[in-house]
Amino acid sequence: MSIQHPLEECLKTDLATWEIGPYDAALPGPMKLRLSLDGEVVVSAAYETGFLHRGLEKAFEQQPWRAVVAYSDYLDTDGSIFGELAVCLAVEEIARIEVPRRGQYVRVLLSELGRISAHLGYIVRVAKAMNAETIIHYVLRDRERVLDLFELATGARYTLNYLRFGGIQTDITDGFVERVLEVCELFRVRLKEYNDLFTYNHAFLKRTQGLGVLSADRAAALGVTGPNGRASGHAFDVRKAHPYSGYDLFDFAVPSAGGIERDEGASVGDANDRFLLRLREISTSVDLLKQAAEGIPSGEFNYFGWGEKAIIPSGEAYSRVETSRGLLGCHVVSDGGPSPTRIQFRPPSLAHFSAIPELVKGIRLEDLPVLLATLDPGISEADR
Amino acid sequence: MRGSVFSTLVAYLKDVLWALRSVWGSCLTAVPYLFGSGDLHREVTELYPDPISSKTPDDLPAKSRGFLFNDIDRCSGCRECEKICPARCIRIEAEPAADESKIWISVFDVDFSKCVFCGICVEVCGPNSLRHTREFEGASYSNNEMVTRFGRGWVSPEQRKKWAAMRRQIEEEDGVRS
Amino acid sequence: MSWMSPWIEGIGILDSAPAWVLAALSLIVIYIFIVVPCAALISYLDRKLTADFQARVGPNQAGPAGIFQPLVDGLKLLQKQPRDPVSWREAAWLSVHTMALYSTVAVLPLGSAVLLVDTDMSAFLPFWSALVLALGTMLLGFSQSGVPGWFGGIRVAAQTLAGAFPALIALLCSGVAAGGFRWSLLAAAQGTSPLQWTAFANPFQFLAFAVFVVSGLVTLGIPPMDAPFSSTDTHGGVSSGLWGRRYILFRLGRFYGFFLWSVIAVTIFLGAWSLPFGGSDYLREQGYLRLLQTLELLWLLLKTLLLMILVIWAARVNPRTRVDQVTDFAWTVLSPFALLALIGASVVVAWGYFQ
Amino acid sequence: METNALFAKINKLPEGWVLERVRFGRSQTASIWIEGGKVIEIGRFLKDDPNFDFDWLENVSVAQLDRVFAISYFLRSRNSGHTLVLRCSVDVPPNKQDRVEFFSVQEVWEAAAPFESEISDLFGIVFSSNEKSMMSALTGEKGFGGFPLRKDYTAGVPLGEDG
Repeated sequence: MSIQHPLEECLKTDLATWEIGPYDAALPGPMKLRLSLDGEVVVSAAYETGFLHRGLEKAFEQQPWRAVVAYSDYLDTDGSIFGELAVCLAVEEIARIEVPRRGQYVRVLLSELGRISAHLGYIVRVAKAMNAETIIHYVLRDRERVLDLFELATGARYTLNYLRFGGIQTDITDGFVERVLEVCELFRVRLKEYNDLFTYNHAFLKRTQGLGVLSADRAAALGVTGPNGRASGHAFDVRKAHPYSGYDLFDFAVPSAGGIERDEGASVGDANDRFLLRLREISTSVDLLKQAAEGIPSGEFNYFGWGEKAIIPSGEAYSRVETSRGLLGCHVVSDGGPSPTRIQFRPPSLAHFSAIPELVKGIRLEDLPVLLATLDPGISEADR
Repeated sequence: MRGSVFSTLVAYLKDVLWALRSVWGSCLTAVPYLFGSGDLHREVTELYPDPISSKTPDDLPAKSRGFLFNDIDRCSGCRECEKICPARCIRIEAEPAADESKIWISVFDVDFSKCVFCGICVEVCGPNSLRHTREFEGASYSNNEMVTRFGRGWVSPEQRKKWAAMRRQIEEEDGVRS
Repeated sequence: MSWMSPWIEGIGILDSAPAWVLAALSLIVIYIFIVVPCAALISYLDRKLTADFQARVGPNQAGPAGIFQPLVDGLKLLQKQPRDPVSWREAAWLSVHTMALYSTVAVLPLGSAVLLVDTDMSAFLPFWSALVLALGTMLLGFSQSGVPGWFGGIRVAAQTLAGAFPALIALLCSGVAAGGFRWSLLAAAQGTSPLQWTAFANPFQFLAFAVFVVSGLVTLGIPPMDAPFSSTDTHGGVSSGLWGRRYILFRLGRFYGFFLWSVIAVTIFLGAWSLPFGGSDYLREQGYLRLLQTLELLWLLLKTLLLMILVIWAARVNPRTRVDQVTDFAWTVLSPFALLALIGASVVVAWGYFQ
Repeated sequence: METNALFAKINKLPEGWVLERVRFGRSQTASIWIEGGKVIEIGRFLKDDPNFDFDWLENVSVAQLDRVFAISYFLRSRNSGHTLVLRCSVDVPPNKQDRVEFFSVQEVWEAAAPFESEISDLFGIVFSSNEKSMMSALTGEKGFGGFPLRKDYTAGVPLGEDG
């Protein structure tokens, strides 16, 4: 029977429990986090979601097919193009429609712009968690240029409602392609500025290196995809694995994280790698934008064979789209009726949520906002 | 052992030097905003409504979806927009017009506190009477002010009697002439 | 009461007043006419400069170019609804805080003639006031109900202890160069032109100056090392339960610590208040005492202002560091460099003697 | 093509496992119907067997086809890239408030946990090993008052009242 050392006995400290949420500056959105803290070190955490549940998938079943695309914007308004694209691809697969080449190119253009705008929002959230104010304003200023492009092409800045089954609603105005090329040049310059200001900043490196290490097999087991998965070495990119909407026509390298020059090495899957990967994704998206903008063919932009009553034949399909957070799957079941039987989304953020209790163990309380910001679980797409 | 002490010292000094260089580099990136000319120095935020830099509706691109406008004369009262609206913010009440065949749209309310500006109603509108303006300044202090009314208003019973009287008069004239 | 005399010769009742009344009066005068206006000026400059750094417009509603913004902020906080009676824990904070704010004004060196306390140990006294301020802030943290306040309080204690040691050592370096810790001695050792300032006398002194300023950031929790007051993880930490008048007191305490540290840094490292081009000697000979005091004060405050803006510039650009990183930084980087600076400075001084 | 190879391999599965084979959508994804009871056994086999190696559960989706819940497990093998859809069917309980039991595949694929907890909140299909519900704030009396994604869900009527 080991005798408890008297000193340890009287110094035994109880764990402090602290329930954060549903609204808190440390959290990426309305969710609850029950922490048990040993001093400033987090011992364990449990999360609770559902605060942003709007019954999106129930709403699909009560609206005619035409309104489905408008609803899919609200899966994740930060990257509404991805929700629309997932639904459209699935329905086009059921109805066996071929989207004209120009429509596919515009979809690629808007997807990459949506990815850039989502990653810029990501940088703002990480900087906000660390109180690095200056880069927030630089990034928001540049994000305006991307949102202006959305408004020019589709009429709205965030919730575009621009894709239709079979292509896009209206053709893009001629000035759009030139302005996309302008934005590509802008971001080459700006990325360098972000790096000087923030990425190579010593305080930033110290705050993120070694924080919340997600190993490759844990990422795979939990199903973490997208930048978070790639940062942990689970290299899976839907644009390469299951090319959709003409992505196989472009050659681009899937960005993989590696440490910054100072300690170049394989990516460990910590917060710094996740952040770096988003920056590299922006430059990849800029290359893709350039290729798509230069190679866009003219001609038909939408499949017009719908006829008066746009009825989707009965059937079922599953489409995959690479969003800024990972693999977004969309399972559509239709019974040939006026409205869909079931539209189910597989959001990438469900896996990010399930990674939180593991990653949070053992970190300090101050790192919690930074970890959650770099992991970036999308609350609106996880609760639907 | 000696090697390791020396190497840790070098690594420590290198780390400190790297820290200084990177923090100084970050500080320097903010300097051109202070003194530089050109687009870096220009403020991005503005004192809204700033007469020079604030965007007015016609600065916005052609397709930008602002508040709705319904040209009630061309509206056929088919209620397609009311059925398709995802936010269910359009309310239409109709009643027979002066002559029974035509329709009199007495209420056509669009509740802009619920509208999400998705634009499907404009797409679905048959006679193209409903369309987006590029207006975006619609803030108001109370919710019921946000409801825009395009309807022609309910027909009062006296009005109906007057119509009936006019119709009878027209029929008498036709009867006399034919 | 030497420094007050040129101002109050004419007024009858003041001449005959006992010394302690004049001392208390002078503290109030210094407070109202120097510390609070500086607080307003710095807070305005901070907001305007940060806005410029970040391509923003900055405050422009209150008065032309928003110059009354600090005043308006104060009024806004003042009209907030007062809270229920003070709990005994908060009373402890209030007393320690006001004591730290009020009594340490006497220690401020604000000009060759405006030296209320000029003893051999006078350079260490503001150091004591920074520690009392930190103690007050820690008690404030503990007086908050709930976890955020407690963590804020513990963080304040950790940072202050970690920052105190290198700050003291750096203080010694300046004393070594000047040959004593009396304000007048420290100021006299530095000439008017920057080359004669202690900070630029030799690399070791410059290192001591840098260490002193940075350890000031650590001790007082000035951004970018403001983990105890961080709003993202602990809702403002120490000040999570404060608003209205108490919040003003807290903000004033935070500013006062920063202001005090910068004044000390300027006095002992950056050529205290000696007016350029031999101005102070000329004025003293001509006997324009009042003009001398005001000009020296303004020159000192200008240098303090520039030093504070330098720190604000670094704070706005860099992310906030964690508490354990700050304390590691203080112990493993600041302290060794402080010792190195001390050894170097004393060697230089010793070399001087042997010549 | 990939689906034919997959179906060829599926034919070698032991008897009685595969009830029906279906290809769906233009990309002809392979899907097989299996009995609810065998889902863990077949799942573990598909995961461990070297020439299937479906070690990643991409998605669990439930669709109510008039009186039957069709639970589809979207499997994916990480290195070969093949995908397969396992389907089981569960009868919808007559009373709209009753829950229905089903087996949890969490021991086979850990990624199933969030999907199963969500399905149990919205459909009322309780997966045996899943105890905590993600949306406990909403699923109580004051919350949905029933299981929203069921076709016979009447919005917001508290459980007790409508009998």
